[in-house]
Amino acid sequence: MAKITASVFTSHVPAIGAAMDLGKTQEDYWKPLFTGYEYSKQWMKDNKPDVIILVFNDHATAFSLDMIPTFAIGTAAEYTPADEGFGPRPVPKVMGHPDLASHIAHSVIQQDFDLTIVNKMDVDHGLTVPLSLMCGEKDPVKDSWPCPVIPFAVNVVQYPVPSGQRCFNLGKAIRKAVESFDEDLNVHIWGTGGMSHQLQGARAGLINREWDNAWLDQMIADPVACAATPHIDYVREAGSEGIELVMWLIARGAMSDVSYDATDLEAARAHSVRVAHRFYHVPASNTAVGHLILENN
Amino acid sequence: MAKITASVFTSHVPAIGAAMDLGKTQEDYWKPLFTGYEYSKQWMKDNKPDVIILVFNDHATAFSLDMIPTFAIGTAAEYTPADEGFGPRPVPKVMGHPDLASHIAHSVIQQDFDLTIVNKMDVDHGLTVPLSLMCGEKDPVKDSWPCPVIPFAVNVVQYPVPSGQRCFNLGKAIRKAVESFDEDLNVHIWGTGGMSHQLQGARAGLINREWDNAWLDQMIADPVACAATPHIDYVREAGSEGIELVMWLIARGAMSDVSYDATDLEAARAHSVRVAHRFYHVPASNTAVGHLILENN
Amino acid sequence: MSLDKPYQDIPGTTIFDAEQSRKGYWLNQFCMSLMKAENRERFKANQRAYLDEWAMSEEQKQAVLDMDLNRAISLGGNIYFLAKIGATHGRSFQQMAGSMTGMTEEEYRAMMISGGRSVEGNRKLGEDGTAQPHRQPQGQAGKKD
Amino acid sequence: MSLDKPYQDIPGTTIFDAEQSRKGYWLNQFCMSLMKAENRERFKANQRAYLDEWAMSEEQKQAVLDMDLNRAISLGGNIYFLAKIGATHGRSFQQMAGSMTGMTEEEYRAMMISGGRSVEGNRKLGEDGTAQPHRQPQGQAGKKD
Ligand SMILES: [Fe+3]
Ligand SMILES: [Fe+3]
Repeated sequence: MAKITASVFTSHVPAIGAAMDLGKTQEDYWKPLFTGYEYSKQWMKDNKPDVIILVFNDHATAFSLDMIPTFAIGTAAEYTPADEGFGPRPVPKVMGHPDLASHIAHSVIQQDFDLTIVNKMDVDHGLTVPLSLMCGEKDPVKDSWPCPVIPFAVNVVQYPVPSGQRCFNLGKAIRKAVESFDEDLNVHIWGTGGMSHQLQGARAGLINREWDNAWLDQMIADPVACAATPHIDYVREAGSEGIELVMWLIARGAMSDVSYDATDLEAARAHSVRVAHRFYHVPASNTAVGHLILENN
Repeated sequence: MAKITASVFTSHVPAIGAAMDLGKTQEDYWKPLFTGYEYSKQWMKDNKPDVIILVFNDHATAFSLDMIPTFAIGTAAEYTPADEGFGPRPVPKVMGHPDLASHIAHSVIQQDFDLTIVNKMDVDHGLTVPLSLMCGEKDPVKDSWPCPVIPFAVNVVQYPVPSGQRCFNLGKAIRKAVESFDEDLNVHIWGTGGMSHQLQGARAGLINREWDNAWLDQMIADPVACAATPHIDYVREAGSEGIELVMWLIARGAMSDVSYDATDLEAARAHSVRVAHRFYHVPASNTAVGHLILENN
Repeated sequence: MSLDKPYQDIPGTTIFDAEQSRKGYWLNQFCMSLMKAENRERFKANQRAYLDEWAMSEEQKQAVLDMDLNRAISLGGNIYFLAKIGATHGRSFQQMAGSMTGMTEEEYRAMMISGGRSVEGNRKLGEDGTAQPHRQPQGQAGKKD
Repeated sequence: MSLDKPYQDIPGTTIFDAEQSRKGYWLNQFCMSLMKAENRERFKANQRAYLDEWAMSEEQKQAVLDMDLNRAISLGGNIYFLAKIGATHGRSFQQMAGSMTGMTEEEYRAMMISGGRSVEGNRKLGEDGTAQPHRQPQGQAGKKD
């Protein structure tokens, strides 16, 4: 049986990717940020997953206004890093896991989540920056990422975006799907984006350290309450692009201490999550960077 | 306030479009079929809607395997009839209703339906054949369809497809959305596809007149029970392509005698639907043609 | 995978699920390309050369060249995609559907006019309806002499 | 439309909803075209001519030529789409975001390094934070002499 053993949460700021690609990680501006991920890179080696379900949002890269899926799961064999306007990032291709991805799609759609299935998608910084942060610099040709990745894209660009509650429930459905996959696989689920940031208008540059950390505390300790955070709170408190945080709730909802339905209540009560690592830093470009690793106990 | 006043149900067999486009409607083979829609054309004139929400499925036309949305709503200003391999059908362009469509998308996504929003889509026989049947022959240049249309596409091609129950619940959500639109609009909702047919394999040509009519009886009189029809029943009893019938449940779920939530229970009980017209014919090409017009009382 | 796939016991029926879709990805994408008039012309002018532009298996290409739709479906093709090949050759949906049964065009058409294929005996594998494997091919077109 | 849009009372913030999206459709699709290197070259060689290929309003074109992102957003642009124009000109996301505040690049960068813009006074229109309309432009870049 496949099993989700850990969740990873991290911001996915494009400038972080650029800093890595241009060898700037030891500069004064960037050093404190990358220091916060030293633990994580070792942790990835010590806890190598067989597959990562990587929840991210596309930033007007693979999806134009022609078609905007609320939730899209990638079932392709591979994904090319996208040209976002500067040329593609010099990182390895992302290999998919069509079997598990199709299985999840099948199961989650039958649990009444109306996914879009995607077989062709270039992946932007939303997906590749978290991989770089957790796995370190990789040569685009000689190296590869440590394992296959299932891209799971959430619309947080054009309103209405899905609610935190919907995302949290989706996480539960994904865990249920993973646990019904026959093959023994160690699966990680990553929630990316956030934390507080606003990239537009007179309010650009908004950062809310207090709110971010209170939200993180609650997401760890009382995810059910955190999932109920109204949509407007994200925008008002964490900036218009802070809404990306709803994606973290998908990963959180997939942990074993959250019951996915009535049959799972007892089991969920018996589980707890362990905070393996937590890090917060301001700024990376316009953004507050948050990072968390949770392990299922 | 906008209001759904009627629902129309009809098969959307491509050969019906071809028969109309080639002037064959009076031939022996086709005459009985088109006679069954005489009432409907007059009814359309007498009950002209301001907008039609037209539920259909794309048949590998606008959506390839690159991206397969479970539910997609068109918010564009217009849609071009597609070239499905014979050249486009000689019928007028389909004008959209971006305001109402965007409003429905907004409301329905907030009711936890994970729609894909589509702004560019050629529409195939699934959408244009029902328009032709209900409105008669139209010159592609000199004529136009009687009103704007909101295309609502459902994946019934690649499994898993949404369940009948999910479709029925979506219909409720669409009604709620329409009724919260400020402008006074007379809205029709059409469910298309079906009835029994199978287009593949040694079982091609399957028709199940008894099952079709029993399902129709139940859909009219007891839609809640009909919505619970298990997915496998459609395939086994009505053929692999008979699964298209789940789309009829979206239109049925949007009628006033179905309560959309607890606040609407009393109101729904006070409503009934009137069967304005019912017609069934075998065959059109490979398919059993069913047709129904329901009015809200 | 332990997903419930209750649709696998129906005779003469292949459900196009994610597994089939993956198998048939390039076959179906090739079919999509035939929605453009210029591609239809190129395909008709030299089918083999056009097929060789696609990452399809040799078996898939042969099924297309032979217009063997049952074979194409078993190799991951979906009927709505495959229909574009038929359209390119000017064949109707009824001709294509009929070709999968072993009947001649006339036989299939006659079956449809007289009410279509009965569901009796065709609900599950192991019954004795016309669509069961032991009764193929059904008509004169598929008979070897 | 009587939909609840509670996000309209936040200062200096435009939420990209269906209404904005419709207004900005061609502006944003133009931006998407800049994801191809050859289009970036053509755009840079003659911005006006390239813009004239798109069904954009004259105001939208002018906002692009002026790199006036606030204006572009009010005309339906979305920042993730508009960022492609910045990328084409070699500007970072920080430079683009900063340009909307009236600050110089140095001022904005300094604000971010010292912890970013405070939310205090910036939650709702009518408070007195730095993002409120009556306090624009915020920095030296936007000051007229
Ligand atoms: Fe992001
Ligand atoms: Fe159909």
